[in-house]
Amino acid sequence: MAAAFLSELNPKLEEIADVKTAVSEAVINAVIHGYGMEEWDGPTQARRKSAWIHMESGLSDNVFEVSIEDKGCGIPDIKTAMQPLYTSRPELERSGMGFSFMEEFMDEVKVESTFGEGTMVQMKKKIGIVEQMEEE
Amino acid sequence: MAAAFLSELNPKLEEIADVKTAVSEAVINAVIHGYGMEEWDGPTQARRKSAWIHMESGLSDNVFEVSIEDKGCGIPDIKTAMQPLYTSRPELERSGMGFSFMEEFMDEVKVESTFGEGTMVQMKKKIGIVEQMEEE
Amino acid sequence: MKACKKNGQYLMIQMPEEIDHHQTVQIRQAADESILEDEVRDVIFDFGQTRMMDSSGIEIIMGRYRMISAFGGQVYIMNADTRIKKILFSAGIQKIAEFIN
Amino acid sequence: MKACKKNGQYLMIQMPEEIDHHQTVQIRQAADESILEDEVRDVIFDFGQTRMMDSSGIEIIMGRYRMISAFGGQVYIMNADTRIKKILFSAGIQKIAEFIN
Ligand SMILES: Nc1ncnc2c1ncn2[C@@H]1O[C@H](COP(=O)(O)OP(=O)(O)O)[C@@H](O)[C@H]1O
Ligand SMILES: Nc1ncnc2c1ncn2[C@@H]1O[C@H](COP(=O)(O)OP(=O)(O)O)[C@@H](O)[C@H]1O
Repeated sequence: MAAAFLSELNPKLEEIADVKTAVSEAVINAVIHGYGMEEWDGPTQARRKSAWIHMESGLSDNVFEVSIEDKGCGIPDIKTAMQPLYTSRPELERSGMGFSFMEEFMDEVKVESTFGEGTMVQMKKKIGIVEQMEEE
Repeated sequence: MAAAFLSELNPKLEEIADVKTAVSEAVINAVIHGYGMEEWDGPTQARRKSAWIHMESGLSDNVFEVSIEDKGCGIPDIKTAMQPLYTSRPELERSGMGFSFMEEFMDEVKVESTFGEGTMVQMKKKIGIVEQMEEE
Repeated sequence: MKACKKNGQYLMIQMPEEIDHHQTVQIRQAADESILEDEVRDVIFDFGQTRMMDSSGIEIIMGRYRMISAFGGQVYIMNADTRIKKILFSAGIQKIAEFIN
Repeated sequence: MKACKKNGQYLMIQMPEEIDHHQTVQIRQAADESILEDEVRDVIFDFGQTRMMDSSGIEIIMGRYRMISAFGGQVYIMNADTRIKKILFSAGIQKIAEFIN
């Protein structure tokens, strides 16, 4: 989805990969941590549970914005959660680098979460800055 | 995003590719037809315009659902638009197969659109049906 | 582009694992340059690595066909798996391209 | 799995173009089977085709390292481009894996 927007702006290939990586981290976090889907034992249980992710992404003024929202378990302590290498699920082979990668690849990352209610990650990145400056 | 959900259900690889294809068609339609971004001449113009896509996807009762919504130009005649090979943009090398692929790969496709206001595509697909039957 | 190899009059295009609009924009640019500058006659699309494809995969084949068929060129499709073949057939690509193996 | 090749004691894992959680689930399964059943000692990850990677790429390397280092095995990383190298370094992978070329 992100790539669809960005490719129209002739961004650097790196920028597309950056955005894809950051979005991928946030979405998989919603699925694995928010809804704990790694534990759903396949279709049988999926029949009894449900999980929704809300994603909004857009472009204005050369800034690509995306927000990823889940109605999962929420994060009790955002500051701890965002520390590099921190993971609440080491048993799942999680690296704890998800938030670090989002911050590394995007210009801005904001996390809002209410424990027991859900999480929203909002990210921004300027795209195609080089061309912009050349044109001015 | 779709793949993140689906991979937790041990679906057939085909099912993931089906969903990815259908979502890819709907998103690129929003970008190209809805917002006409193929004509935005890069970052300069992007600074003056904006484009937003709203995507919601979820899983309940083994059914994967996704909706893709834009606030772009809308479709004047949905019936014509959904015909195989119909495209309003042959000059862009569009195949006119977007809606056909969505219908081929998903179990259900619903399109709502108001000319001048935007378009919403809703799609559903049952996932992992084989396992579900075996388990019963 | 790394994905294009020229062998005499052939242009061989290695298609990516996932073919969507974004990928085809790049392939198209590189392919068209090659077709025009090097006067390539035939184009071979190698789908050996491809697992997912949307309709932009159809577009890129049809577009190249239009460019080269006027000069007697031919489009070939190689190594497409069952799934990709099904997609290509559902769009009628067999009418304009020859499937090899 | 097609992406794994065994050469003597080495397991060579061909990483995909885009590495995300979904892709690594599959690679992990195949790799672990191979490591356990065939008593592979060293693992080589070939990133030659990889253009995009999220943190699941880190996880799969660290996990395999944990499995094989106990038995004296070593993890190697091959053909990573500048971008992928930067990502791997930012997670400290150079401390547990050797970069070849
Ligand atoms: N959407 C979410 N819902 C609930 N918890 C989350 C969510 N996203 C992240 N977390 C928490 O933050 C921690 C750190 O996340 P991250 O840096 O991505 O590392 P990892 O995913 O590898 O654990 C997770 O282990 C989890 O406890
Ligand atoms: N989100 C959208 N907003 C406006 N028009 C659309 C949208 N999606 C599809 N259309 C219209 O429907 C037509 C058919 O779409 P499709 O079957 O996907 O073929 P193609 O994208 O190759 O033109 C498009 O050419 C366009 O006119």
